[in-house]
Amino acid sequence: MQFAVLMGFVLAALSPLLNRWFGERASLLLALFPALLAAWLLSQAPLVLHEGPQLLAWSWVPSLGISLSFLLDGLSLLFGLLITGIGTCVLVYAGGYLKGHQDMARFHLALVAFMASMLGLVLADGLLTLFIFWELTSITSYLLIGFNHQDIEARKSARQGLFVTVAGGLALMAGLVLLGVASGSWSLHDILRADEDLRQHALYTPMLICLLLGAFTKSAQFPFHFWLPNAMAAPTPVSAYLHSATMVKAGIYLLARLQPELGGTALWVTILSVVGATTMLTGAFLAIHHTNIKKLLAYSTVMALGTLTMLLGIGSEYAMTAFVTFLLAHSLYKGALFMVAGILDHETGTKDVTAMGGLRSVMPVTATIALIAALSLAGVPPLLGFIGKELMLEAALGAERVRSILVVFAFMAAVLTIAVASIIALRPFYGARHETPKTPHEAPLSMLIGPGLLALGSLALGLAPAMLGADALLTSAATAVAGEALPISLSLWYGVNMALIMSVVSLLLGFFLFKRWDSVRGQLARLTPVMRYGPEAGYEGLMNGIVRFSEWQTRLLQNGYMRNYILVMLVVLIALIGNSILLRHSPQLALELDVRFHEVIVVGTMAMGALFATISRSRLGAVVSVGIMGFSIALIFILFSAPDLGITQLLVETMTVILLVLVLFRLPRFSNLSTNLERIRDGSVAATMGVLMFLLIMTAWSIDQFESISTYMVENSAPLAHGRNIVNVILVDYRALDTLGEMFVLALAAIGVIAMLKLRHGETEGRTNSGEKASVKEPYDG
Amino acid sequence: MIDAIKGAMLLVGASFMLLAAVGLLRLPDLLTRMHATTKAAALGVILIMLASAMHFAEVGVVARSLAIIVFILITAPIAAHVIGRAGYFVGSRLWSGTVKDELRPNYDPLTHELKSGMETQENAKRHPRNTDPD
Amino acid sequence: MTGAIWNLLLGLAWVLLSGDFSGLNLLVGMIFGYIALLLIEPQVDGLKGYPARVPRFIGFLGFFIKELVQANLRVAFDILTPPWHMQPGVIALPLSARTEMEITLVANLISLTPGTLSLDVSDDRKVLYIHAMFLDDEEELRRNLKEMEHRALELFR
Amino acid sequence: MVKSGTIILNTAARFLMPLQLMFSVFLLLRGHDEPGGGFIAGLVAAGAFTLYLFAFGVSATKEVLRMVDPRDLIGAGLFFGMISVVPAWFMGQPFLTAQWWTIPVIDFKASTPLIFDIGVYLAVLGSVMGMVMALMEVDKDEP
Amino acid sequence: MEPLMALVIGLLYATAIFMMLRRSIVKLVIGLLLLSNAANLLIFTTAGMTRGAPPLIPEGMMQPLGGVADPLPQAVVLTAIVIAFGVLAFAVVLIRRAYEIVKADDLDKMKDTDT
Amino acid sequence: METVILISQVIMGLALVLTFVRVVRGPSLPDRVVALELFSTTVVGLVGVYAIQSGVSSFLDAAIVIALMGFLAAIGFARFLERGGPRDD
Amino acid sequence: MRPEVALPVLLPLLSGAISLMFWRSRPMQRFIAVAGNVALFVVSLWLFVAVLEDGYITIQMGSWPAPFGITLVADMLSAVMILLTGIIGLAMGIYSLATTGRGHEKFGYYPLMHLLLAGVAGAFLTGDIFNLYVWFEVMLVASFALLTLGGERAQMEGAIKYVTLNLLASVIFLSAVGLLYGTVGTLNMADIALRMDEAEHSGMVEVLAVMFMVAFGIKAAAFPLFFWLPASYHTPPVAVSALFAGLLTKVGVYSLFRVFTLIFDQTMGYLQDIMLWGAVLTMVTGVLGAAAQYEFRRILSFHIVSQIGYMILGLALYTPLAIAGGVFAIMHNIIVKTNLFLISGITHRLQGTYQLKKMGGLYRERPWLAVAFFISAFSLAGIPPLSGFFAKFVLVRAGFEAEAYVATGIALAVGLMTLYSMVKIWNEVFWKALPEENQVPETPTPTGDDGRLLKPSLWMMYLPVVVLAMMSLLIGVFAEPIMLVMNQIGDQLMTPSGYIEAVLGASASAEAALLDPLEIQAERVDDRLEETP
Ligand code: NA
Ligand code: NA
Repeated sequence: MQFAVLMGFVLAALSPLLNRWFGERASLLLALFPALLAAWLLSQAPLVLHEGPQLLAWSWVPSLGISLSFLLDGLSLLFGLLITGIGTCVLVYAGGYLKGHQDMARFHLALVAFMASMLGLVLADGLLTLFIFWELTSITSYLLIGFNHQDIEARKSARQGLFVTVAGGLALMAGLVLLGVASGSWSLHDILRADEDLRQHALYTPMLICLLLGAFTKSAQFPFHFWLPNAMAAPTPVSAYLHSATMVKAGIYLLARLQPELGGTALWVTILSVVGATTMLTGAFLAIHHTNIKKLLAYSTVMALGTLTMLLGIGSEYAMTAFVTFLLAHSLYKGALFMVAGILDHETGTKDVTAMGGLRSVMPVTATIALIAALSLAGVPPLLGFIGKELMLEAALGAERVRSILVVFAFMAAVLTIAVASIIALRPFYGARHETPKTPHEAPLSMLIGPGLLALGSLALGLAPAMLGADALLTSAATAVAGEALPISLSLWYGVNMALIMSVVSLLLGFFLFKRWDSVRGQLARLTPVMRYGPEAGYEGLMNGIVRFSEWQTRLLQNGYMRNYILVMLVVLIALIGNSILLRHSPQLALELDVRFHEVIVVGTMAMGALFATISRSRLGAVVSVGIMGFSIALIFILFSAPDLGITQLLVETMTVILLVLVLFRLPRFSNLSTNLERIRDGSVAATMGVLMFLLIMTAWSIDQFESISTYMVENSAPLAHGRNIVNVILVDYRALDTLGEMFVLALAAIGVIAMLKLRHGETEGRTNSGEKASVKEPYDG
Repeated sequence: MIDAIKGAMLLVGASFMLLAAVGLLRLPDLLTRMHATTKAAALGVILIMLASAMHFAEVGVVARSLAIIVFILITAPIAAHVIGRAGYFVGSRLWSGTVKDELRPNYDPLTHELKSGMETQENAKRHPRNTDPD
Repeated sequence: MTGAIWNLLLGLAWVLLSGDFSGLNLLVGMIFGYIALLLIEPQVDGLKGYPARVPRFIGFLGFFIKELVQANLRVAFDILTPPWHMQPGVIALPLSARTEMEITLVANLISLTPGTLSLDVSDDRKVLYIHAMFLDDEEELRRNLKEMEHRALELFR
Repeated sequence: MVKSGTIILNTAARFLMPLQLMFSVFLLLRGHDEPGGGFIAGLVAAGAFTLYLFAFGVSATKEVLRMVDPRDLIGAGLFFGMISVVPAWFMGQPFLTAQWWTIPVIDFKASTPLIFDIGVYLAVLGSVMGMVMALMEVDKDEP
Repeated sequence: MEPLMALVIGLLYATAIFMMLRRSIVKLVIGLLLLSNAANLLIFTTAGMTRGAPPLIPEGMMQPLGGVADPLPQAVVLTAIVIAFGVLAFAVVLIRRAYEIVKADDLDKMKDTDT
Repeated sequence: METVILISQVIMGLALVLTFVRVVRGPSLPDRVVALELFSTTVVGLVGVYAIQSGVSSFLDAAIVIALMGFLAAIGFARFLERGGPRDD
Repeated sequence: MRPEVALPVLLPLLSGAISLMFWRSRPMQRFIAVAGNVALFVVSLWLFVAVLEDGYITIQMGSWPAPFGITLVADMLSAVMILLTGIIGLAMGIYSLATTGRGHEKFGYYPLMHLLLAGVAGAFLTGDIFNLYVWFEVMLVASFALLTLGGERAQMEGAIKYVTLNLLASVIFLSAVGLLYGTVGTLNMADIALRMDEAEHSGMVEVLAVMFMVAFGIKAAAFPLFFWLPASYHTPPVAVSALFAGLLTKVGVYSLFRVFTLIFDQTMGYLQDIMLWGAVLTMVTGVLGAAAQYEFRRILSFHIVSQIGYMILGLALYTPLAIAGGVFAIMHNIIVKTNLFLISGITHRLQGTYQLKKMGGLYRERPWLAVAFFISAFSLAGIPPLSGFFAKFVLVRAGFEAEAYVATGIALAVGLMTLYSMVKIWNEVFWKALPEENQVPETPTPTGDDGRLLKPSLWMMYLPVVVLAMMSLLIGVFAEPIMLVMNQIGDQLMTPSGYIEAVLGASASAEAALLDPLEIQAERVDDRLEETP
């Protein structure tokens, strides 16, 4: 299995080659991959259904607890089948939809990689493997959403989707690591079987919040839902895939996966129910704003995702059953409807439903498919969607917390959904013909197979769930979600109950709404100014705010004034040293003074030289003082037993003065550029540093705890190193490596100097890479 | 005896150095200051080095002391010449008590030509310049 | 030059032979060497003039030291006593020296003598410009300088 | 601007440079026992050439150096330095272990530290010379 | 001696830093020069200073006669001096070139690469 | 002897101070350079005395180097002036 | 005699010297450049394998026993860093052949590159604190020269800041070494570690620790000491930028790791928090700095700062796992950041600019370049399964285990901001169509720094880019063996007695074991790690 998933990535990488070799047939060829996987998963189904979860262990990074193990149980089987099954349909469909597109290979690459990632996500047993695949879906979906990358909207949408999901991903990572740390295991299988109750753990709340943030962003829950409709910038096959069975369901999958271990607490139930219900209503409400068929569908997806979350929050037996059923039903009809939307777009050249009409005559097959799928969406018997909706309403009615809200929201959502379903299924195909940018024809077969199969699935499973094994599959999935066996069976008829009544009423109201849709839209248009302040505006504001803040911060810190840089560094140093030597500890001073007159003089000229160099208004006067200081230092070295040092200092000082003189020739005189206030500030920093250095030197000198290693050097210089000048022996023998480095330093400096002086622009013509200034400063918009 | 000579040489030598310093400080213009520094200091070093040669009385040390004397005798006048010349040509102010300047009229500051001045003896009288300090 | 080298070699040979490696012994060896060279001078062409140059050199050294000390004292006196007695000025001294080596030697000697400082040589090398501290008796100064130049040039000619 | 170098300085430089160079070699060779060594010697030698540069200018100094560019000196110096590292390896000792050989006829003690010091000498000489010459060269080129 | 040296080295650090905080590039380089001298003296001083006993062994002997000054800081300082020389030479030429290009002895006119 | 040495050191110390005063007072670059030159010569003297005082002749090596190389800085300054550098007073 | 410890330093020194000797011959220099870098790569591999076998390898240079001579030490950390140096050196060597102009070659580009590598290698291997200073200077001066090579205005302006601020750091370093010697009388780091533990004046120990922290902090470009980096790294020729970006700041980070695990471990109680928040602020300010930029290399430069924060975070958390994570971050960043700079060079070659606004269309035109960038950029942002993810994950895990929730949380958020910048580049340079006003000729005439036609050499630019991108990917795929190495580094660094024993011999380490309070802590953490399978 792992091999198969990894093969998916290899296949993705090979897709450019396949496209080159097989041209347009590559789509079909690649579709074999999910098809075979689906077949394999089906073959595994009996095993899972009868013998329980299967763990396929594979190690990867054991020292970090990262394994590539896969866990096959009802839930992952259900998701796996959806991913592969719908994936097959989408690939076939895409072959027709994008026929002749120049970027077909890239599309295949991203789509197959996405498919493999998604499959890895739902099959992963390791917490981190799950996360890795999770992030891979974000990245690959980024590529898919931005497929029309030359269009700025596509780029923006792709980026938005990426940021929202990756931001959530980071929270998820934090949550998963906390989960791993708290449970002591990185394997879902182990965690789910462990006796320990994580709900009591101290880290439960932060962990849960992190995990929920991850799930909610991915699954477009309110208030993170805005990225999903924008992701409609992707080509339709992608939308069909991402929104029906995959991407957005990843968060739902995660919640379902964790429900047995983390669910059921007050926190869980409240958050999931409220967020789910809100999302559901928001999605449904926003859907009817739009005339763009893809947006309509996208918001209805948001609604469905909210519903699923709400069901997980409710957590009852009904809710679990409803969850798996609704999940399956939604995947099937939403996949089909998106593909229909794609066909319409493809054939008519517009996505606006109000611009279409009466297409049933020219594209009857599409119309039929659309009708079946929309009926499922609307929850009309005998379709699977009906069962899902019944169970959903039932679950809402049985909720333990915030029941009234849930019921009201669910009912309203149902009404709106029916309106949406009607709009999609009826508006383009019935009524009068409209002129469209392209003359519509029935779609080619390759584009009809996918939606057709899915619509058929909706119908068949609705009619006979048990017969097709869906019953068993869903039971098994629900069991995995609930964490305990749920002996339920699906049926079209549960008797006349509250749910059925609500269903019927909603059907009527929904159809009524559909009839009045155009005027309702007009009314809603008045809300537009208010709608501007939604979460999306918050996201945009946040991003712009970050950019503005960072520009401000960069101007503040990286301001180009070097003295500020130096000042900051010194203040840090002073603060740290001062804190250590004055506040936390105290300096050690031994003020015994043993000096000779001429020594004081020499030290004095040295000090005066330095001082005069700073205050001199003549730069050459400063250079001469520096020279005096250097000679004084040389003399100090000599007076204190370092002849080699004295000579070197003297020679170096002479050469330095010569270099300074040669260079100063080209430079202007000193000028006073700073204000007195600046001078006082700099002076105090400098003085503080000076005092600290004084204290440190005194302390280090006073400490007399250890014998120096140089005793050995003195003793062995003549006998072992055959040299009587111990300093020279150190330089060329004991510590020759230092000297080796040192001569290279000098050589490097010389090379640098020679190059700097002699290599001029004339000799490096044609290179402009660094000459540019950052003149472009407009805010970034891509 | 030898100690006395050494001591005297040291003291005199050191004193000449001080003299040079005093002269450097007191004398009124660059060129007169250079008179003080070059010779007095050289003499001071010579005396001190002779003392050290006597003190150590070894070939190596004597040779080194003599080397120092020779080097000082070579380098001091060259340095003096170079600085004095540069200082003069870039217009160091001469002391107001300066009585004569036979160079100035023979020097062309544009071409840097320096004539021998054999033919212009009569111009040798120094023309006071308004840049000179009082 | 050959003579000086020979003299040094003979001195060193003396030191080696006598086995006393002190400075004083080297001096002794040099003196004996000089006497030896004095004796064989007529036979060896390369030695022509060397023995005669030595006393001249010693004489010059004495002259120079005398000048040095004398003039130094005069400068010292003027520095240490407040009113200035000096009458500084720049004079042109016609040169007898011709080669670069000679000019340099003369100029440096003049620079080393207190009270005089060589400023520059004219482009035609005929005149040395000298800054002098005491121009109260210019003729005397010129005479002294010429004598020094003469004595110095003698050493090389 | 006054023309650079006078007869006096030129003659003195011509005379002093060999003296200083000789002295630098002296400092180099005895550095292991008395004050001196590669750095000091190299700096003295560089000083000698600097004096010559000041007196005669860059092109004349280049003539004195014949085909030798300061960069050659740097390269040679560094190479010498690296050469002295290696002999120990052939003796199975860690790098930089000093090897001593007595050259029989003149009883001269050659050693890797000496080679190393010579490398230092050349590198220092070449580096300082390179810098000073480059500075003077561009000064000459520019108005 | 060391306390006096410590005091003066403190002063050296202070002057160096003051110079480095100026806007003039020439002052900056002089500041760097002072700073490296201060550090060298620091090493020399902290290890302790000894009069008249250079770490030299008289000819023909295997050990120095009496105690000698610590040679290790001397070697270290020597290395540091030469390194500082190289670095400063580079810095000096750098400011020359910078001035040549920017035509101002003012660091405030050299902030294009930051902003 | 020790006293003599101390006295000479004091004298030369004073000389250093006076020399430094000239560096500060200037007024022009050549004046300062002359002072620098005198400073280095005085250092040679001090080192010579110090060699006698400590009895370590090796210090004379330092004096040799100063005597031979100390004037280079002055030459450098002179070149600076000759090439038209400002006298800075 | 273990030559492999010294050869990574000596070989580039030698090739640098030889290259200088042949400064007149361009072909010779190019040959030596590649040969030398191949040799360096081979010995770095040799050293790595040897350290894998033996744990620690030392060589006492000049046969002088430690602590009297200079010891070169390779532990796992050093070996990994050296291996990376070898890899990056080779990549740069090849890349430079295609990008270096005649003028640059004539004036010492290749010797400078060799010697820079030598300085880096020396810093990684030396066991002596002053010798470390020397190698820092070798590296620094080489970088000065490389930074200014070409002499353009931006280079000079950037270099003034780079030079000054780095010299300030050097002087702080040197002063600290001086005070250190005055305090403990030794320079050998293992010996210092022993003596520091006995030092009676703990105030001085702490002062030394903060001085080293600031000095290395400046070199590493940590907050608020990083100013020199964004001011200069985008100015030199791109190969130089890449080399700097990959290796230079990491030497500062390496030194922090080395010094604070070996010598100043007893001060960590006090300094840990300072370091932790320094690391966090480094990450945040760096990543925000990048968000404000619209020039390819400036974005990358600010990101270096940000990434340094991650590495220091590993040190500040101060557990074996955190150290492992920090080193993982170093390794990952060296490869990825170098590669991003190299890619910026190719894009510049293709479109003649570094301004994002003026670029575009490369996704379609240069798909392989796009793939390489995509991998590197998303690796930098910590997207799995690339190298950056593992670095981030280990740090996050270590952070949570050390209960540093806020800092770890911020580290995660910074990852998102990194993604922001990388996506910005991706969208602008690769996805966006090339702006009309900046249409380059149909077949761009690729030019080197000297303006000559260099079309055939484009593969030399692609080769290292592709290899490095592959490495980022492979590090992710083969994370386990790498993690084993990183864990070994974590263990080695947190038990300094091993290092001390390797340098000074077993008797010294017995002493050290008694004095190692942190060993106990390390064991505690180990136990906790073992509990989790
Ligand atoms: Na001490
Ligand atoms: Na320790």
